[in-house]
Amino acid sequence: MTVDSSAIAATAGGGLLALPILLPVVGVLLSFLIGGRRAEWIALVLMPVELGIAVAIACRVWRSGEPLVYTLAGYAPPLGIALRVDGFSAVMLVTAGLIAPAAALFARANFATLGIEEKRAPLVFWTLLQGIQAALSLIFLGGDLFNLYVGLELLTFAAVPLVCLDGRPETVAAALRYLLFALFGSVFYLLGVALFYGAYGTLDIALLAPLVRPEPAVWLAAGLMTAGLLAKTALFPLHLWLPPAHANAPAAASAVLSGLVVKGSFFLVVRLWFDVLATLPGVVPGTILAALGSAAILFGSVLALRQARLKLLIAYSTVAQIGYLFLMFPLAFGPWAAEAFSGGIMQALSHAFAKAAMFLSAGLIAESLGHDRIADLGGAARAMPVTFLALGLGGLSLMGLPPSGGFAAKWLLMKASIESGQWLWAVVMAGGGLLAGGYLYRVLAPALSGESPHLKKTRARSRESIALALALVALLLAFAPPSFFAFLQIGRPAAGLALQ
Amino acid sequence: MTSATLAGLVGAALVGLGLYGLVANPQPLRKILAFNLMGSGVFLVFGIVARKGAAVGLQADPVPQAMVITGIVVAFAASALAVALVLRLFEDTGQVTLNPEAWTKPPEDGAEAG
Amino acid sequence: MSLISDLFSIAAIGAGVFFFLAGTVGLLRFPDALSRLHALTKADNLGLGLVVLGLLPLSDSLLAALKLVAIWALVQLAGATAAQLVGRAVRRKGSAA
Amino acid sequence: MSVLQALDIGLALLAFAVAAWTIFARGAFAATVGYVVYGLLLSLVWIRLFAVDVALTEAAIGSGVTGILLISAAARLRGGETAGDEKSLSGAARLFTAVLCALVALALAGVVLLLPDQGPSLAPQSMQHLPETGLGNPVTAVLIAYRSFDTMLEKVVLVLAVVGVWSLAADRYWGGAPGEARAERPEPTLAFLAQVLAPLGILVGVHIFWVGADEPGGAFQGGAILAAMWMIVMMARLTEAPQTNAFWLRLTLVAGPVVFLTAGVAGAIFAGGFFAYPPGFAKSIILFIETFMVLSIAVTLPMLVAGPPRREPRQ
Amino acid sequence: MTDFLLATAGVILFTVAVGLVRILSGPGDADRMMAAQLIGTGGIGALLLIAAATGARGVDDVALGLALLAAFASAAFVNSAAPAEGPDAADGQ
Repeated sequence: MTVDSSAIAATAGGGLLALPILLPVVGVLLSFLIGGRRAEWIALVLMPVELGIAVAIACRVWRSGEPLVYTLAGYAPPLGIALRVDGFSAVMLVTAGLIAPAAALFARANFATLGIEEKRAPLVFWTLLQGIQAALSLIFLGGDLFNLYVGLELLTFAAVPLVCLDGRPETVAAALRYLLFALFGSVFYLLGVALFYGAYGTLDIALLAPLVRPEPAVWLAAGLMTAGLLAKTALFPLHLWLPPAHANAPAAASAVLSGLVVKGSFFLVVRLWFDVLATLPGVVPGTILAALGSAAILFGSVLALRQARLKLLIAYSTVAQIGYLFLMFPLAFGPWAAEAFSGGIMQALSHAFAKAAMFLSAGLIAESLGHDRIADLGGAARAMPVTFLALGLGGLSLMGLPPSGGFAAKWLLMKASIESGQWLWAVVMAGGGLLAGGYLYRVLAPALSGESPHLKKTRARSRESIALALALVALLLAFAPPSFFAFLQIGRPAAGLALQ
Repeated sequence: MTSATLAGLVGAALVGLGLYGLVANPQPLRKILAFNLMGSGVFLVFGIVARKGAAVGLQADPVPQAMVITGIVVAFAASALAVALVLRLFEDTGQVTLNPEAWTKPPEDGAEAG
Repeated sequence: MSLISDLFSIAAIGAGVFFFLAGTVGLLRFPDALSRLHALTKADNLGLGLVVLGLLPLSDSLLAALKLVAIWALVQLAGATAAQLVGRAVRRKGSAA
Repeated sequence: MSVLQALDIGLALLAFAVAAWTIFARGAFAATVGYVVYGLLLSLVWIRLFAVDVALTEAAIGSGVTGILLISAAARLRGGETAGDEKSLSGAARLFTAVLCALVALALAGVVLLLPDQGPSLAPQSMQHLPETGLGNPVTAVLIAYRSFDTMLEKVVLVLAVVGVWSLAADRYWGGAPGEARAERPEPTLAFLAQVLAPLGILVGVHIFWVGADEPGGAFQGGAILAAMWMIVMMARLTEAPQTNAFWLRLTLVAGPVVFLTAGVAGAIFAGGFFAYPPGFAKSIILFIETFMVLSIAVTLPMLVAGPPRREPRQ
Repeated sequence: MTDFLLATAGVILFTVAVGLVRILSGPGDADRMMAAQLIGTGGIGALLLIAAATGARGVDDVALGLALLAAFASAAFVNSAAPAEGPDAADGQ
């Protein structure tokens, strides 16, 4: 059995698609080789270029109204590997292109390399940050399931060492735990890849999709890959690794880990169920995913309420917010499918910006006060108003209050769940919003009252404004025009109708 | 039963064994071993897929074979990183544990956890 | 010619297998760890040597035959040095743990 | 054929039994030894699957170098890893886990049995395009031509792994050499072993790399053997591990991916696409790339095993 | 001839398996290390016989690789065990 490869035609000039992956790879290699005093500079030069390329790719997708495809090495799938970008991946590419440089600018104060001799933490940070960028670009653009496996591994290897950059034993333990979960996820994902290849002889997503039938090999592969990806996304009950890992990393790294890295594996869950398995009856698996998501929302929020440290609270809120991402799956069948899909993506975007803003703010708070104990935050907001504004605006998005991207996301998801008659998810979302309000109140209420504490460090306006800018983007997402949602649907002709 | 199918069955059993070791074994080094076993089980599934794809004079489909080679190298790198983490933890604290409760205390108290 | 070389192969390989077997029997019967291992090392190396000897007439090129001999020599070297290394480690540590 | 079948079944049972030992053995060191034995048996299984390239990789990396890594770690950790370090699972949780794992294994076994005897295959396409690459070994063609993008990125994974391992150094040791400084004399037996093995091993490693273009073998396997030789020379203290801030070391570590990437980008300029090879030059370019990959692998694997820097850098 | 080679390979694997049971159970780590070493010898013997019987190409290189690396596990064991050799440096907590 061979696969007809005429379905894959490379788009002219699609070579652009390779650059978001190759440029950060160049950055990684250069930083490692000559990065002693230049790693920071290399990253800061390359990142705007990468953002520009991401925007250019998005514009081309916008103009053409259909996905772009690029065939690597001149061998068309199934033998070769193709890169593919649709509306969703273009948006994620731009999001990563924005948040990574924001984290980089923020990190300059902690990891400066200009003009001093090579030091451990800065070199590792800049090298791995670019590694994360390369991995995310590959995950967003990859069109081949095994190639995506390599992307997942790149992401793991780049993300794990960032967790224990400061070398304290508890961070090393957190990194080890993270690594073990991630490796479990990789192995399960890879097993699914083997089964897909064994069943259909191709791993190219576009070629695979029309071949997939509801048969045992496919169900098992789908189950294994989903379980593996959920472990990497930290969906309840596979979330155990996330809070210690994200809470212990340096602030800039936490922002990238919580805002972007978990979205990488989430993105692949979406790819798997909406593209590869689009022809499968997905209501039951979707409902299971949403049930886990609901449990994550309640469980993560309640635990966030009980945390004593600000960074741990924010990390547990990530566990909860990841839950929302999975509510879109059972709603993706029927006339409300597009709404649910847009809601899910919107949640991914707004959480990425909001959570990055919050972790950066928390980092500033911890640096200025010398601790991040919630009980001792009294009056801190008076001393650092901009920082707490960023924290609060990010929180607004987490709660899902207007005007915020989080509101738009939850509104869309809620509408879809009510229209489809699946009320339960709407109830969970409302409850999650209340709980989020609760844990944010715990932080903000004492911070806004009482005496202004003594700051150990003067606050840096530029770093505050980075956090605030990210929070504002999360806010601005609320005003996304309908054409933005139309853009998200590019490359998703089957969405909704064909899924039934 | 062909030798390929047999290898596939061994692969399936290894995945189950490795998964059990990864979840049930408390020691990180044993978890790393279990991960490697599980990985080799997955590679064997690739192996049976390759063998069943024997055609045009080739005894096995080269594409899954190449993937296994890539996978073995990546699994080694993962083991190396994990081992480095375990050894670092051991050097700093004299013990190796993933138990989060042992880490909420300051390191000097860590030794009496267990 | 082919018959003679086949018979030679069978005889040598059969003898090699006998030594492998004998080594294992020794393993089950010798009392203490070190002497057990010592005996087994010798038996197995001899066994492999005979198997290689038996396979030599079956190899299709000189390079292949050379490789066979090299494999045997390497295993000999590995067995001897490993026994010495591990043995010394055991002695240094006093009684085996 | 029945003898072969019996042998296959015996081999499968043996491999499974050793694997089970690795999981259930009481001591961590015993389990690790079990894993090394298992790696050897696995090479035999791969031979029986007619995947000789994989068998070579498994022998060199899966069992050989990974074996060194894990045995060293287990020997260092002896006494430190006690089961009391962490709450073991309760009996019920253990049973639940076991049932769950058994279900996964059974489902997988069922699907494996259901796979058709003649499955889908890319073997015909691999052979059809083989002449374009100038190679004779289709596995090498997949790795360095058809799916070269995977392979290049996997080299980057190795670089990131080195960065990750080094990142675990203490700040004052950054740039220094890995491995503890030991004053003791080289173990004479080990030194002898290294002196005999290293030249032979280099020969074998280069041979396996070189024949990889047409026969089973290739850059990974050859590089891994070379890597093992460097490891034994370092273990015997005939040479010291290099300083991690040495430019030549870093250059060698990234040489493989850098050359691969450069060739890939050059492909976009001269051959009409990223990672494409201009017709007629494919084989020479592939061998050029592979040469640097062998170098990088030969240096990367020992550095990954050596661990983070442990000595202060010398100027 | 083929069957004979395969059968002998099987017998060698069987003896290896018997030895395995005996030695992997200890008592000491050094014994286990030597066990692994010996199993390597048997495994290489079986590999050579299977290769000769099935005529698969390139198997001799696999055996060569295995033979080259045969002593490595023992070397790593001795090498890493050395620093912890003090009275009971690594034992006890």
